[in-house]
Amino acid sequence: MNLTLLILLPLLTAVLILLAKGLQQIRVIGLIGALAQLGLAGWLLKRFLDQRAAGNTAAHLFESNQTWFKALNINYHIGIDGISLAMILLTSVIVIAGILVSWSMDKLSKEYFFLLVLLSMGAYGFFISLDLFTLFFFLEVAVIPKFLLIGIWGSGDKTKSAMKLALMLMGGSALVMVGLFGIYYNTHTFDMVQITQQGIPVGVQKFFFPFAFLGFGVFAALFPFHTWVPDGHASAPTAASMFLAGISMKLGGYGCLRIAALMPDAAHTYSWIIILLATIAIIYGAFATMMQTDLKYINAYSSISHCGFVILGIGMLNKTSLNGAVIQMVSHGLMTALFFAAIGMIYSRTHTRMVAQLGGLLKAMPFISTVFVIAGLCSLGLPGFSGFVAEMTVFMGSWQNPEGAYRIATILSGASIVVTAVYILRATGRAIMGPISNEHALLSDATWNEKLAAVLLITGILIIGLAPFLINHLIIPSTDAIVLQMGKVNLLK
Amino acid sequence: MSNYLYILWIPLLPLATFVLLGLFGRKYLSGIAGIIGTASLLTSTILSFVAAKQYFFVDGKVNGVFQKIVALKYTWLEFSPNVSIDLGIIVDPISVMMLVVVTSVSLMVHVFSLGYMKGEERFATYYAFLSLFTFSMLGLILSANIFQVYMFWELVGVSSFLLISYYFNKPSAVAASKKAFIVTRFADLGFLIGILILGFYGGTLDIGLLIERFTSVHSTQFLSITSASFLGASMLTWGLVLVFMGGAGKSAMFPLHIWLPDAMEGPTPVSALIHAATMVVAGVYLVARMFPVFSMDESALNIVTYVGAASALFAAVIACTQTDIKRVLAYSTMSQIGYMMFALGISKNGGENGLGYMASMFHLFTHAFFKSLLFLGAGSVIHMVHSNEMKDMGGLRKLMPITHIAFLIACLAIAGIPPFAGFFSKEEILTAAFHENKIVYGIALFTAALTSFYMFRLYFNIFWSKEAPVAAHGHDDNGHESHGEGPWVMKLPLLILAACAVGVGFIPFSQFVTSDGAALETHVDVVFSIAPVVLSVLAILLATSFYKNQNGKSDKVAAAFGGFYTAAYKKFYVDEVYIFITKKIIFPFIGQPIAWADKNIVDGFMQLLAKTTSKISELIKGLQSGKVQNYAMYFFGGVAVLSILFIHIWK
Amino acid sequence: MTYNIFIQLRQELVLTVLIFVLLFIKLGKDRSNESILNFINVALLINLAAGFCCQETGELFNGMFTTNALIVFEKDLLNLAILIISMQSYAWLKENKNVIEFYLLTLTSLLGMFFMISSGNLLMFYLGLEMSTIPLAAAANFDLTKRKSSEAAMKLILSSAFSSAILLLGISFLYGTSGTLTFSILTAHINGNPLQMFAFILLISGFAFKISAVPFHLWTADVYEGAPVAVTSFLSVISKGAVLFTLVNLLYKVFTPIASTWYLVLIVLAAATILIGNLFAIRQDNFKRFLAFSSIAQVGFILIGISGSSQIGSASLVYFILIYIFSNLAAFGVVSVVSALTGKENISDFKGFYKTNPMLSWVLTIALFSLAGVPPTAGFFGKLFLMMAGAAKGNYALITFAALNMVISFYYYLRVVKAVFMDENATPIDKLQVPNVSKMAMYICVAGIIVTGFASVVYDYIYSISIGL
Amino acid sequence: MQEIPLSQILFVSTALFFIGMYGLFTRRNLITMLMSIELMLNSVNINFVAFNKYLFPDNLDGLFFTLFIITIAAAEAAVAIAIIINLYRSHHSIDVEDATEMKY
Repeated sequence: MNLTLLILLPLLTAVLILLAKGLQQIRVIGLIGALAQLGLAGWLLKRFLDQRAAGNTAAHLFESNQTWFKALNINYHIGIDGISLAMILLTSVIVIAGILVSWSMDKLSKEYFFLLVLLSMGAYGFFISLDLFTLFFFLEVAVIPKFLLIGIWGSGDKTKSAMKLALMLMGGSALVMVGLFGIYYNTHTFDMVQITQQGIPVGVQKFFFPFAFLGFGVFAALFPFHTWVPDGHASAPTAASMFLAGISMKLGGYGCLRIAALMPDAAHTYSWIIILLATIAIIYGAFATMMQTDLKYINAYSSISHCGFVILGIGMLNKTSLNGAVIQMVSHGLMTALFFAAIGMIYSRTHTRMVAQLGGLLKAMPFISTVFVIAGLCSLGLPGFSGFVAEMTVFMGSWQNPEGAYRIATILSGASIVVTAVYILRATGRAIMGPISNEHALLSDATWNEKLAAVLLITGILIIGLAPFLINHLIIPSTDAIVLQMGKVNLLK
Repeated sequence: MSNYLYILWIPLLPLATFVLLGLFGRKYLSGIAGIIGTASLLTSTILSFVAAKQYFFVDGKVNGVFQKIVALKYTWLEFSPNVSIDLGIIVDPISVMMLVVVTSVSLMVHVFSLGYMKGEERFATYYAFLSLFTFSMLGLILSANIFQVYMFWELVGVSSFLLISYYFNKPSAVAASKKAFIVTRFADLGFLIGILILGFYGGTLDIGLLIERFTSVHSTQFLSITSASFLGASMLTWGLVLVFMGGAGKSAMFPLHIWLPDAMEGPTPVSALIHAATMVVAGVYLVARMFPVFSMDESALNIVTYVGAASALFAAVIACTQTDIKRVLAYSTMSQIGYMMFALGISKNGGENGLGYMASMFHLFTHAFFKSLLFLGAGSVIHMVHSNEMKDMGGLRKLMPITHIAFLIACLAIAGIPPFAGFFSKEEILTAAFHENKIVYGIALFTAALTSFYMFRLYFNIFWSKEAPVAAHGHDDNGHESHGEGPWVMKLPLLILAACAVGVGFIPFSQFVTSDGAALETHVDVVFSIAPVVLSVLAILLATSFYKNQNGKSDKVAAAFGGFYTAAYKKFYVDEVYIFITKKIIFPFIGQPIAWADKNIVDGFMQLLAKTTSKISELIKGLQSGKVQNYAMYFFGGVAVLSILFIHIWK
Repeated sequence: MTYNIFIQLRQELVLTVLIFVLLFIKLGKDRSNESILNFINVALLINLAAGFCCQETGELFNGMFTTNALIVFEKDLLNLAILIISMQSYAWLKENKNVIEFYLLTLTSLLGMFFMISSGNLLMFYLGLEMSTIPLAAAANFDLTKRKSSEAAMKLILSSAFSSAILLLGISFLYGTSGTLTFSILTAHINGNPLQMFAFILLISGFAFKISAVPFHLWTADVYEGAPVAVTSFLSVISKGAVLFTLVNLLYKVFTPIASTWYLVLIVLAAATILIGNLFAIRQDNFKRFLAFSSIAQVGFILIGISGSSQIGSASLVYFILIYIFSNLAAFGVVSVVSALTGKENISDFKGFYKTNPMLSWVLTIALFSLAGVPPTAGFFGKLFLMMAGAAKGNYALITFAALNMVISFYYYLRVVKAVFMDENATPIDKLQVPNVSKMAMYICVAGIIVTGFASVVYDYIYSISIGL
Repeated sequence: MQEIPLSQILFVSTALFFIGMYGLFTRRNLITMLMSIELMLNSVNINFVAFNKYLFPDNLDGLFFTLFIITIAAAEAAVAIAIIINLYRSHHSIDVEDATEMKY
């Protein structure tokens, strides 16, 4: 099984899109490509589970390692473990959904779909790479498409948002770069596997961990580097918002996880800072959301709050919390994508995202409203949806740290679920329920492609929410490996 | 012991109904949705009766003690070895008892709704939600794992939310649903943290194991949790109190009760099911479920006791002043649940001292029937007059005889007049209170009197006081007939429930449901029961003289009470306090500052960076003066600086 | 061994021959510009090919002229650049009546650079330098009628004369302290006494002037703006590249004894250059001026790479120059076509450019991204490797500083992209008829930008032939 | 007669160099500026010759260098004057202050 296919397939799709003529061809090609990606990811999953079942306990499967820049000892080293596989599956699902919701994008459609596909390619490459250089490479590959997508097809103050997003993300990756150099010159390799084996001197870790972690933190909307999130998401076209929140922010979380795994000592040293920032992000994001009046801003800020859980899980540095972080990444990816999809559908019909101007949509567009409500319920962590599983796992993990301060952090983060309930229900109560205005009463419900996209994402959410043991089965071995290698395994007494 | 796995079908059938109706109901099945829902629930009901028979009369008892049987245990989400959420089915007296209660009441409501909700646009959706609720409630009852309880706890909450906001285009209904969900959510936070504490020290989330570990005084878990303390209270106390907080939220105990009266915005059958019979007693059930652990911690039990007692009295007082009949019923519910709570609080675990526990469960059992009867009765009244206000009613006894009779029976039952159901259960509670705690006994007694008073105030205001109003006749805006009491599907449940309200009291409850499973001998002491009965009768007579036919007496009395009356009428301003905290404190002092800070400080800092950069570049542009001579000078300056710098460094 | 000289001097000889041929064409009866240009482009192609024919390491004229694989490769790069430039300026030269003069000047200057790169002796170096500078000054004035053009030429000739005076002073002191002009002997006499240090700093200043490092950069923007686009691109790519090659050669081979000092000099220059270049680039509206400052910032990054003073450093430099040729010339190519066909040279004129000229817009965008160092373009690799080389010294404060400056530079490159793609414009530049030759040149550049990065063979080859400290 | 020490000659050349620089910085007439640059170059010439004669008399590197400097200076001057003439055509002045169109 050659993982490079995951990069080549989107590349091929992109090229074909460039050659295609007319919206119809383009979107069909895009959809086929996306389906192929999903198929590939699914097949990968099957192969992965088979191998594990066959007793292959290697940390990374389907590894392949080619020398790239011999002089600099840079290798093209790819391979996946459970975590990356989960991320890959997430990406493939969101890509399909994204292409489906932008089915009728007639403005510069060729470029639009081209960039979408390019973005997905970046994500895949990022998740499969085991070499810090390629990791960094793909991290930045994903930035430019975002800039163009937001700047060209966005709404509102789009160029400003696009610029802000691009610059802050570049700033983040600049920090990452410095961190990577530090690692490189103290281990003479970029290869994560090798680095894990030979370890990094503690002093070096302590010096370079902040660079790398904060750098990725910017991508993961870590407080106080989250300010690109609201504007970026709000200005982006629907599919781009879905990709941003669903995939790109996960690049950050994933990167933080890997960095923490590479520099365990530093991670332990700084964990209190990480947890502090995460807790602030959770609470602060939640309260900031409560004050928003624009649906997209509501979801953007809530994303900050939810991604805080990812960071919190990582910061707590034990098996359960790391599981929680990973599940939360997947869950939040699906959930927020669904949310943005619903908001996009509403916006494309009512041409407003202001909660105050909406109302009673449940009457005019029951399907979309139901989707919206489901996304909302998932976001406030209702059992049966993925959000519950993820958040509870994070809580459970965090609670395992007996230190009082960590307890308080956990309780505070827990308190955010109440605030979440408040803002979700306010938005739902105003926009979906209540009396409907006359001009909205006649609007049409979702079309087949929108329905398909929503159903796809909801299925994902339900699979995790109803059968969490499946995803656990996938990721727990990997997190175990990480935790063992970090030399700190916390279990309940 | 034999296999109880078929119990699995009892919750699963409603779930299936929910999925079916939820997906296709709206389009294809809107006609027969009600039939489908009722049919599937009927099956569950039968199954649960079968289960009850099997458990209580066939093989539940092993040498005189009812066993806890875990019929199913499936690891659903594993946090870490031996700490996991297991989906399980526990079969023991209370769970079986609750099975019967929930299924049968729910069945009644399903049947009643066939008539009551007829012609609604979202008829199928209604039944879908109803099934969802039933499923969640059953799941909650059967939970063998405390986290499983939490999950279904949340699901119950959300289905209640959905049902309250069923009339979604009515802003008041939406507001009420929001309130209900958020308040309970707040309580659930406590529940969650309680779970985390217990789970952390107990090393498991399985209720059976938790009880086992925390009840044996020498187990390491018990020692660790009691030795660890925070703010002077042991972690056990904290855990239990927080768990109870969750229960208090769902069961609308003071001060978390504010959502219950508003929840009456939902369709009346829903109120009958959720907000009278089943969901609101979940809190009581939870405490009962964890009771052995509670019994290990005196202070936690005291809190339960006094919160319960306070709520009972508080609600009863308010109930005397309300004019919306459903609100009166809501407060009476709250008051009755208060009864159950403090009954648990004063109880001990096992043996004679377990009387309170038994009584509480008994009252829960009886209350379910007569309270749902009251609500359904109120339902058919409202269905007829299209109003919740007492002033729009009166003299309906001729127009709706069956309802009248049923309602009267229910009132007598709740007032605790022998031989109606309420009498027996209340009697047990009072006995227990009398033995354990005189103060609580006093409160209980007084509350009992108040109960009879406001119930009959309600009764007379609806069915007597003035002559049959003409306004009630004719067509309502929905266009369907409102002559008489509606179709038989609405009468039948009333009759059945009325029968129960009379009959269930005679069940020798103490034989079946006790704290330790062993049968308990109870004796109805005639001398003891004189006091409460007499009091109740007096209260009824008072109500009669006030309200049987309109005379100013009641107003005079109200005037006499003056400020206290208005305070009670305004529900003692608890809502206002909450609104003050949220609207006046949290929003302006936490939310808005943060939103502002995010825009101006955090983001402002980033903006500032950009601005400074461009500002600097603006400032230094003079460097590029365009004069070639300056360029040469800068050149020479550069040379000079470098030479000074590096010849110096070189030194 | 007599024909050896021809092999070692082959690139210079081909160039010289070409120059003389052009002279004769000039004397002969005048031909159509098209034919001349086609002939020249073919000739330049041959010239480029000549570099690859056969490798020969050695030195001539007792050490005055040295050559080796690296030097040959560097000259090939310059040849490639001149070829691309000449193809791109097709549209501009087609109408011009002094085509041949243009080539005479530029090619002579190129020849001078070749000698400078190969020089093994300060005298030779000086001759090469001047031979490359003076024609450029004339070429800067090539638009005889334009005010700006002559102003630019004036600024260039005066300041470069001044700088060469400074440079010469330095050389004279070096000579005074060591008594020799030959590099190989000079190294032994470098002991870093104050006068020698002073001499060295004067020398470095001369170089810094040529590569326009702050604070010796001030002529750059004006000259770039005033000179014709073709000359500007020549200045920005070729002369800069040549001088940098020479600089590395000098620093790594000759001034090794005072390496610790020149490392400090370099990082000071680098920091200043990056910062000032960025700060000025933010504000520019004239495209050539903008590119001038951006190229100044680029030099800063290059200096960081050189300061690494390792084989990676020099290799990364050559690698970066290769990529820089592609990226910068792609950008200049678009600008030159636009300015030749419409006379517009401002960024604000490019608003809504994408609507009318998608192809050119993409070329421009890719070029700018490559300059900004964004993957998957080659610029990413080039810049990253330079930074890596710099980081080898463990000076992470500088690296962080440079990394954050990359963000600033990112801003102004994106500004152009924003103008091209996102800004609304009532009267965008209308659809342009790009000559095929220029198109070809752009395609070459884009191909280079995309391929060079991934093709690690290129880097590995450069690494194998390049020198370390 | 006793010969002049190197230091004095170097003093003269340095003085010459800075005089030239001063002229370049202050004079506004382009031709004059060009002449001052020539002064600087000549001071360098003096350096070379002096070093050659006093320190390394055995080979003639310095002298040759001087010759080349002179030649190139001439070429430079030629081009420069051509440019200045062209500047005069367009600006009708050879005042350096008038040719400051491009700035910032």
